[in-house]
Parts: sequence; structure tokens; C-alpha cells
Amino acid sequence: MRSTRTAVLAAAVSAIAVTAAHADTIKMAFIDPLSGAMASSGEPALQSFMLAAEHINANGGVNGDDIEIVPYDNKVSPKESLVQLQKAIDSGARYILQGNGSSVASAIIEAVSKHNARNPGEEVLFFNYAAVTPAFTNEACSFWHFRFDAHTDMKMNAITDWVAKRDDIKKVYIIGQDYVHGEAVAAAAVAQLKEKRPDIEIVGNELHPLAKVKDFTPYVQKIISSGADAVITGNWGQDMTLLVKAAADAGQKIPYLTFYGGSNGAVAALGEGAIDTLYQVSEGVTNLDASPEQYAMIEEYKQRFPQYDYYYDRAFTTLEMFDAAAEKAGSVEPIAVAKAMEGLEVQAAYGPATMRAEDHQLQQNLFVTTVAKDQKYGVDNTDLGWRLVDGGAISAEAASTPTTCKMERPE
Amino acid sequence: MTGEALQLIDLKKSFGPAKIIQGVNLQIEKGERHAIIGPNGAGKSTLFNLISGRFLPTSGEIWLNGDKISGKKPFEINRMGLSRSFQVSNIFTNMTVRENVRCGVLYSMGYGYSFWRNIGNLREVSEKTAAILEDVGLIDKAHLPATLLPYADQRTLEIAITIAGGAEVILLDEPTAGMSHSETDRAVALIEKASHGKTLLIVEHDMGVVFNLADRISVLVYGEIIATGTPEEIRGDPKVREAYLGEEVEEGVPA
Amino acid sequence: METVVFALLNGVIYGLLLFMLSSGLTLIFSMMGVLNFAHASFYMLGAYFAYTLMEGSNFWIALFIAPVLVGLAGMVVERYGLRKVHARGHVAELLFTFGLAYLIDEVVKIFWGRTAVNYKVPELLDFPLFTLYGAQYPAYRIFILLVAILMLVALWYLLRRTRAGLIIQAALTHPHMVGHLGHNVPMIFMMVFGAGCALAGLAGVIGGNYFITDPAMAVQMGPIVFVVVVVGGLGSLEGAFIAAMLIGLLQTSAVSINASLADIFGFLGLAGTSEVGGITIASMAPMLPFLLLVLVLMVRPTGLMGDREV
Amino acid sequence: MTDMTTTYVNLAPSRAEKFRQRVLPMILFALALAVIPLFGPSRTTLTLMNHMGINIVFALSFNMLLGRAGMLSFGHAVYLGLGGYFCVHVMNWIAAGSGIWGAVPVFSMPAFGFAAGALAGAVIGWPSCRRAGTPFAMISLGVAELVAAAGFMFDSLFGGEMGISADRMGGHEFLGLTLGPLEDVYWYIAFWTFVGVVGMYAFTRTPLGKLSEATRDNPERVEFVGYNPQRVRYLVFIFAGAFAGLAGGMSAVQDEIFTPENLSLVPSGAILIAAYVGGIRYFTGPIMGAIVMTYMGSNLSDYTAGWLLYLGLMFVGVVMFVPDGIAGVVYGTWDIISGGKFREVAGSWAIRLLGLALMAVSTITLVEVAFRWSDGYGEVFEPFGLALHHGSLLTWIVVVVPFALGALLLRQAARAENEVTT
Repeated sequence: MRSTRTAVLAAAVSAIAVTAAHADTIKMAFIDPLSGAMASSGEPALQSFMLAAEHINANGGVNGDDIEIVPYDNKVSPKESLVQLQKAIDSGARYILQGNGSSVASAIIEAVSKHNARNPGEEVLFFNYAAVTPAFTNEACSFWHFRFDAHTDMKMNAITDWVAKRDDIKKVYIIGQDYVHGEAVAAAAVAQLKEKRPDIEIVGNELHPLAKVKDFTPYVQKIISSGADAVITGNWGQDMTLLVKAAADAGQKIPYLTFYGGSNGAVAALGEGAIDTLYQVSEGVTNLDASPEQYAMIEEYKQRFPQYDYYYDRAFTTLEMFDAAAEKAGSVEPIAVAKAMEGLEVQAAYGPATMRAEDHQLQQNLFVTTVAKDQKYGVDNTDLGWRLVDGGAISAEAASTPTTCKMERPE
Repeated sequence: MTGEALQLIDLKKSFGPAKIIQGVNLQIEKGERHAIIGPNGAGKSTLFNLISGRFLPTSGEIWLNGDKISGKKPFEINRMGLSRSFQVSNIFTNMTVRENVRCGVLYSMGYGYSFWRNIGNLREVSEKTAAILEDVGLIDKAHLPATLLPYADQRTLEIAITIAGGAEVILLDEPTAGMSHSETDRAVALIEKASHGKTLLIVEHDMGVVFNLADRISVLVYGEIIATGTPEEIRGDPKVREAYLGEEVEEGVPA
Repeated sequence: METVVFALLNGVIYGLLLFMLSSGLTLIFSMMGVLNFAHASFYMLGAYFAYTLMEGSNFWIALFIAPVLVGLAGMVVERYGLRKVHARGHVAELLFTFGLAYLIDEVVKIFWGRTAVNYKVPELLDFPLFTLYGAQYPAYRIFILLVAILMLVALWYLLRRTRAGLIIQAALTHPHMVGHLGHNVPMIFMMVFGAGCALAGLAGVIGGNYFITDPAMAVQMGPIVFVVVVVGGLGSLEGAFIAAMLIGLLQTSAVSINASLADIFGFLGLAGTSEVGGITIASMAPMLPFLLLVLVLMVRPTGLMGDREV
Repeated sequence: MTDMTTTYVNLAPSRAEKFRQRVLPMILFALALAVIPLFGPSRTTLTLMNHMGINIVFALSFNMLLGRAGMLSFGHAVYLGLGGYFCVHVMNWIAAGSGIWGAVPVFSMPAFGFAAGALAGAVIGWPSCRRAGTPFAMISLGVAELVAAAGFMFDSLFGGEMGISADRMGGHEFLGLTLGPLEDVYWYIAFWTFVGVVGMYAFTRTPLGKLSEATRDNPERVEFVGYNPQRVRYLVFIFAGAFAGLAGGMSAVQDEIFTPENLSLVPSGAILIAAYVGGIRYFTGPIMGAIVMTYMGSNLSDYTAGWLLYLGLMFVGVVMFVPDGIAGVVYGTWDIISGGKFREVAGSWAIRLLGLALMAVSTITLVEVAFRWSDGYGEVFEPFGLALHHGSLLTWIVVVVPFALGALLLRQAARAENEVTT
């Protein structure tokens, strides 16, 4: 992380030299795992934010000020995150970036709301780039929280939209981790499928304990026996890779529709077994059609950080939107920026993105993709890459879900 | 039977196929000092372990002051008034001498598992501990960690812990083993003083100590008591001479 | 029927893999009294060594070299680490291996990165062997079965038929006696620790591509291996074998039971809609070994086959 | 009787000694807690110190088991977690203000945590304390896995992944503390840290506390002085759980959230490391360990990506070479200085320090260079203007030479000290 920071800053020195007139910097605290096993999720995100900040600074900054991304390692622990949050706030950061783990996000939302209530004039905003529990922009929504990733229900909307278009899918199996996230995924899948394709039979709906299963073969056997044509899972980490690996080993060639298939190392672990088996839904993959600038960005990223792939497109969207909001508000004060951000639309790499005012949930296009050989960009340093499937482009409107948010706004 | 402090009835113990104790019957009167002698491997320590509850008997019964104690746990037997020492020093190594003795005192003074009292304020406990330390001659070393004590002092501490609880029946397992002559003499004096008015059962190899101390002696050979009687009777018993003393006379030290 | 067949087949394979891991741990424990907390870390090292060796050579060479390398690493750890804390008792040793597990985790991340590596099944074995009830059965699994059985036979032969085995056997039943046999005890300890680690390494070589080779694999496998050796009875190889099979079969077959607690305890008035009632046996499957551990230790502290309570 | 009384007076420490050994440290501790806010610590410092307070109580409660009763637990966080969860629920009841809850001050949370921790200890300890040694350690591991899994399964109790949060300002003021600003929370934590430390120290002075040490040393002999070692362990376990629950109550107010992660093996392992590094044979050891490890855990990661590796190295180093931990070093040093032997050992100490410093230079260089090489960004470790690239000869000189030199010096120092003592 520190090394990352210096690596990026080394290149940023030139940019700063050019824009030496910028006196102020806007500190953004990046609070996510940067050591231990989970660092493989935190590091690429940090790099994405730094690269995004670097480009914004090089193009004149935010109202003339530079963005500085300051990393804080939270070890994916909610309690430790609160220590780091306090450190960040005391060092002058007014914007918090975090995404890994809904437990951490929930702790930060709570802590930020309390901090802002207890320390008026010193407000802090929380930009959540990956924690996808729907509650954060529904019943537990907060004025101080903005989410730049589609939440579970929206991603499920995209998945079920795609499934609905596929007439050959008649039986669906749902499997997930036995905790809130897995339960929410299962509930959303059942409800949405029933509405969009009542003829689809849900042949299995099953939860297994979180991160405890070593051999998924028996589960896959159940899936095979059920005659399922597609599997929907909210699994992440080993639970996702091991599940799909067991399916590939059993020679099963049906879509495993996941939220986290694009995580680092998943394709490497699965190898060719992933082809046409591992599907993911995301706000974009590198092999989608895009502008030359976007391709240049992807290539710059890969060249600078060869260990990882360009994955967190939403990091760029987050900072772009912040830039636009600050410009619109003519200020970098959190409350002003927050108000300016509501309803704001920016042109992201893979389509327009709008920050919905009522719940602070970004509305953006989603894409269902699968693993294939010989793509423009491979991932995990293999020759396998993500390819858009037929009918896999889901518009922001289609992916959108209504909100139950009743937000309390400051005067 | 009223006068009996300890009674063993047809006591047997086997470890797998090995029959270590094969039907021991023994009565020990209140206030009696009783010694058990016998060659190594005769089952003397096993017998102690059975009486004190460390092992469960295979069959037979043990009675203490009219209560059956066979089948009870060691701490239950201890609370009923029987205390024992060990052949190998079995003390609380990381605590001081004073703390060691105090651990022996606490339960009998009614402080059981108390967690609401400051041990330093328990005046009777401190007094009793000090008195015992004084008696056994360890008072000067009261604040030393037990591990730092010389061997003979550790043996003494072993006895001190055993008598600390004020049990009426005391079992001593080779209390003078490994001691020099002068140390042994001191230990015997201590045992005499400490067992005054109490029932004492002692296993000992040093015949001098045995014949000095004991009112009665039992000879245990291959898990059976072949003779019981006063020191004179035992000395004169031909069976004993043949089975045990004879051997010893010839070989010097029991094998 | 098909679920039974699959549960049996997979349960046996998983059980054998568990046994491979736990046999090394049991050997070490029997001889040295050390419950090696870092045992699963050596399993991980086996997988990573094999992955690296495969880049320069092939799987078959890795299959033999990687466990040897892991064994050597184990010997170094014993000689320069464990031996120093040996005098201070088993808790110190347990804590040493606890810290060692942390260190190995971190070092693995430095050398092989934080994400999974592409440790592939060798092409020779990468084909479906047969089709069973509609699912292809990978040949590699049968290969695991064979390797595990081979190791079982070799271990049995070594222990029952060789001189080294006799010494180890003697040590298993009479741990305090080995020193009196006139053998160089520190040397034996080092060899046994190395051998135990090598067995874990072998399990890593064949398990790493069956599952996933990533830095979390040690943490994932660690607790379950303890459960196996403790349930089986610390120090008993037979016990470890029975426990490994039991847990392998239990876990795989429980997965196929969809009954919920409400179905079972419904007569007590437990509703299927309540939080407790809604839990299915299948969802509890991975927790069963831990439940088993607690239950076995409460009822039979020596474990199923053990005769020593530590 | 009279001479008995005199011996009694002789044996027990004098009033002055008692004051110096027991009361004075407590007064100094209370003073230190009271003086800290005068320096005007930042909110970051306050947050860090509050966590230190929580961890001090937690580490001490862990050491009631490991250091005092010889019970190695791999799942002690279960009791902090359950105590804390209960407090978070209570805080929400207080905020709702229904019934008698409205009258309960949030300040009293640790008392609720204490009760909940004791209850959890009583329930879980019943089966697990029937065994000692390795089986106990393994049962604690199994129980921790089960409870952590349950944490994710029962949403209504544990709130699932997001956990359950509460507002510490939900109740009415108590002692003039709203508990809103961190300064208020500091006083709250300081008060309860003091209560916890004094409470656990007092426990060591009770008959049960002494018996727990006796059971650690020799469980068999305990049976023959009338005690059931299982009962002793069980009671100690309940108290350890209770004080962990107290720490949980402190944490509930400081962080205002509890998540199932708090129940898992990770915090249990962390507190084991903290207590051990501090020194489990001393009452104050875990206090020192908690302070050092809390600081390192939150701040070391600002300086290096390899902080976990450093912690691991430190732990293994302590287990191998300094089994009495930080406290052992501190008291050992103090004994030598106060015993007037400083001159004799000064030379070998200097050599030892130099040796350690050299080893540290070598280790840090190796770790830092290794992490940069592993990241693959082509970044170079540049201490003091030196460019230490993993491929350059200089790097390897900086790694190998100080290491060899340091090892040599340490060996020499050990030899020199042996001569002094023999």
C-alpha cells in the first residue's frame, strides 16, 4: 500500500510540478484491507483511485485543488476501521472511501453519521464503492453515504433480466452463503424470477456456512441431479471459486451466475474450467467497446500494476462524479458537494451514471459477462478474458430498483 | 469396629491382566501409627493410591471412620479427613513455601472456593500457616519459591502440605526417601510430632524409621499382606524373614 | 441411491486427504507431544512448492520433490526453532507453532502473491474417467484415492515391517522409553517432524489442485485437521484414520440432507419459520466436525481410539 | 498463642510493604489515567487509548486463564463478543426508553457485560472445563468456531454481517458525562479500566485466585488438599469470561457496534499474542502487551505493508528467546539496576543491544525489500538515501553482514552473562 502510494506519487510528481499553482489538497481517506489475505481486494481498488486522482489532478484538479488519496489499512475489521476512521478525520480527510465488507461499511456509516451529528461544521462524507447490502440505500440510508456500486438487488435485476430472455433456461438453482448477504440474494432471486418468468422452476434454494466448505462436489451433485439449467449464487472468495471449480470438474457446462466472478485470482484458480461456466454481473469489463481514452487507461493500469487487472471502473466514476459535483457546488465542502451530487449525471466509461437523489444510489448500466479465450484483454495474467454474452447489456433503468429510503437531510 | 480409623476389606486392583493388589484386609485403629513394608513392586504405592482415591479399586471396600470412601474422588476423601503425601515431591512449584502450605490450610478452614475474601486478611489462615511452618522448621524459608528449596526441604514441605489441612488420618509415602541420616532423624522427629494424636499410615524403606515409629507393621508382598503385628512380632515372624527381611539381609538393599 | 454413491465416493476421498494431513500430525504428536499448529501451513507449502516445480519440470517430478522439500523445511524448523522451546513445555511449543503458522502465511504471500495461483491438474489426468448419474467423474479424484491408499500402505509397511518403524511404534506406546533405547532422541525428533511435515506436503501437492492453491488454504484446512486428530484420539494413527473417514463421510452426506431442524424437532413445537427451525442439516454440515469435537471430548476425552489424556 | 501471633506478624508483609507493593501502584495507575487528558490528546490518540483500555482488561482476563490457571484458550473473544453484544442490545433498549431501561445509565454498560460474560462462561465452561491442557485448548477452538458460525446464522441476535449498532448518547447523562465527545468516553474507559484492573488484581488475592495458581502448577496435588481442580478451573473460567464481558461493555460504548467478526478466532488469536508478548507470568505483563500490541496493530500498518510479518516475527521471537515477555525484561532490568549490579552487566548489555539492533537492521531490510519485490511495482526501498534494490549486491550486504555480526555479538553477550552469573 505504501509502496503503491509512492509508486503512483512518483509518476504524479510531474503532474504536481505542472500544476504547482494548486496550493490545497483534498484528502480522501481510503480505508480498506491493505495487508493480509484480503489485501488482494483492497490494493487494486486503491490503485484505481490513485490513478483516477492522478488523471483528475493532471487535468486541472478539483476546482483547482489536488486530490490526495491517503491509504489506511483496516484489516477488514469493523473496530479497527473505526480507529483508522478517527485517524483519517484527525488528519484532515473529509471524504472516506471504503468498499470491502458490509460489516465495515455499516460501521463506517454509523460512525460517520454520529460524528457529523456530534461535530457540526466538521462533516465527513462516505463514498462506498463496493459494499452492496441493499439496506444501505434503503431502510438504513444516510445523507452522508453515497454508493457507487449497484447493490445486490440491482445486480440480481440484471441477472434475472438476462435469464428471462433465455427461453432455454427452465430450471434455476440458487445457492449461497448462510448469512445476510446470501439470504438477501436468494430472496431477491426468487421474487424477481417469479415476476419475470413465472414458468421457471426453482429446483433448489440452499445456504451453506460461510467460508467453511472445502469440497463442493456434493453440492454440485445436488445441482446436477436437480436438472438445473442455470445457477445463481452470491458467493464470494473461496466459496465462489470452489463451487465453480467443482462444477467444472464434474463437466457441468451451465451458467453459474455470480456477483464476484471478476474478483482477483478467480479465473486463474479455475483455468479453462471457467469458460462458459463462470458468469459475472458488473458495471463493465475491459473487453467492452469503449473510447480510446478508456483503452489507454486500461493499458496504463496494467503496465503500472502488472499484478492486478483493471477492475474497479467505479473508482474512476466515483472521483469523476466528485469532481463534477465540486465544480457544480463551487466548493469542496462535504455538505455542498453532497447536495450537488444528488441527481448529478456523469458520462462513465460504459454509459451514463446518475446519482439518485432520494437514496444516494448510483444508477448505471450493468453487464452480464462470461469467461472466454482470445479476448482483447486477459485477466489474472492468463489468456482468458471476460466477454459480453448475448443480451448481457442491461440498461440502468432496467437494473434499477425502487427504494424505501426516508432520508434525513441537514438544513 | 468403632475404634477403627481405616478399614480395608478384600481390596483388589488389577491393571489389565496384572493383579497388583490381591485381596488386602487391614484394620487400623484410631491413633495408631501403622507402617507398611515390602519389597519394591509389592503394591505399596498402589495401595496408597487406592486409599486416597487416586485409583478406583477393582473390587473390595475402604472405610474411613465408619464411612465408605471407596469410589469417591480424592478431594472428597480429603475433605472427610484423610490426607496423603507423595513419594516424589508433589508441590506447587511456582508458588512460595508459605503459599504452598496456605493452599493446604484453606479448605479445612472453610474458605473453599471463596472469591470475595482477601487472603491476606484471613488472620486464622495466616496464623495456622505460620504455625505449621514454624513446626516443620521452614519458617525462615517461607518466602522462597518452592522450586528453589533443597531436596530435603522439599520433602519437608511435602509433609507440611499433607498435615496442613488437619486431617485425622495421614498417609505418608516414603517420607525420608533420599535423605541423609541427619535429615532422616529430623524428619522422623517431625513426623512423630505431627502425627501426635492422629492416625498414621506410612510406607517406608528405612527399617530404622519403621521400627522406631510404628505401633504396628504390615508386610505387603505381591499384593498380599502376609503378616501384621507389632514390630517385635514382625521381627520374629519366620514368614516375613523368609519373604522379605531375609532377602534384604542378604542383598543389603531391597531390590 | 445416487446421492449415497456420491456421498460415499467423495466422502472417502475427502477423508483420505484428511487422513494424509492428520497422519503426519499424529506422528509428530505421538513422538514429541507437540500439537503442531502450523501443520496445515506445511500442507500449503506442499501445494506452492509443487506449483513452482511444475513450471520448471512436470507434475510427476513435483509429486516426489515437493514433499521432500517440505520435509526439509520441517526439519529446519524443528532443529532451529522447536528444539529451543522444547524444554519449556507443551504450551510454549504449541504457541511457537501458532506463531510459525502466521509467519509461513506471510512468507507465502511474499513469494507467490496474495491471490490464488493457477496450479493445474496434470494434463495426463485431466479427463473425465466415467460418467455417474449424469455427472462426469474426474480421473484426478481417483488418482488422489490411489495416492492416498498407496501412502496408507507405505506407512503401514514402514511402521510394522521396518526397524525405524519399530522404534517409532515403541515411542508411540511408551514415549518416555525412547531415550533409554540408546537412540539419538533429538535426531529422531527431527526426522519425525520432517516426515510428518512431508506427509502434509504430499497432501498439499495432490490437494492443492483438487481444491485451490491460495494463501488462505492453510487457515481453511487447519482447524479441521485438529478436529480429526483430537477426535481420533491424540497419538493414535488408527483413530486418526477412523476420525478422518467419519468426518469425510459425515460432511459429504450431511450436505445431501435437506431436512431442517423444524422437521426433526417439530414435535417439540419448533416452527419452520423461526430462525432456529429454519436451519437445515445441509447448512450445518461444515459445522458438524466441530460439534463432534466438543461432544467427543466431553464424553471421551481420550478421543475415539486414544489412550492418552494430555 | 502469643508467639504464633508474632510469627504471623513476621511472615505477612508489613503495612508499609503492602502499601508500596499493592496500593501505591494502583494510585500511580489512577493518577496516570487522570493526568493523560491534561496533555490535550487528539481524538486519534483518545481513540487509540480507549482501545488500549479495552484491550488491557481483555488481555488481563485472558491471562486469568493462561497465566494464572494454565488454561490455553483459542476462543476468548467469544466472551468479549457475547458481553459486548448484550450491551449493544441494552443500549438500544435504553435508547427506546421502555420500562425500567430508560433509567439505566449507559455508563453502567460494563456491569451488564460482566454479567453476560459470566453467564456465557458458566454455560460454555460447563462442558469445556472438564478437561485441561491440550483438550481444553482444542475444545475452546471448537467452541469458538461454533459460536462464530452461529453469529452469522442468527440475525436477530447478532445482526448478521452488519452487526448491531447502538448510540452511546441514547441514555441520560451520568456524572456529567454525555458520552458524546471522545473526552467523555475516555473518562468512562479510564474508570472501567481501573475497575477491571483492580478487580482482577484483587481476584489474585482471594483463596480461589491462589488455588487457580496451585491448579496450574499441580492439579493433582490440589485434589489431595480438598479441592476439585475441575471446579477451580470452572470458576476461574466464569470470572475470566465475566471480565472479558466487562471489556465487551467498554467496547460497546466506545465503538457503538458489534459484529460477528468480534466473536471469531482472529481477535482471540490477537489477544493471545498480546498477553504472551507482554509476559504471562506477571500480573502487569498483559497490560504492557495490550498497550504495545494495540499501538502496533493500529499504527505499524502506516509505515509498512509487512506489519503482520513483523508481528509474527516478534511473537515467535518472544516465544523462543524471551518467554517472560516485555514484563520479564522490564522487571529483570529493574532488579539488576536496583540490585546495584548494573556495572557488571553494562558491557554485555551494550553488546547485546548492538547485536539486536544489527539483527533488526538486517531483518527490516530483508522484509522491506522482499515486500517491494513481491509487489512488482518496481519500487525501491530507500532508507537514508540508500537505494536498496532486490537485485543489487549492496542490499544483500546490508542483509547478511549485520545479521552475521549481530548473531555473533548476541552469542558473545550470552557467554559473557553466563560468566557473570556462574
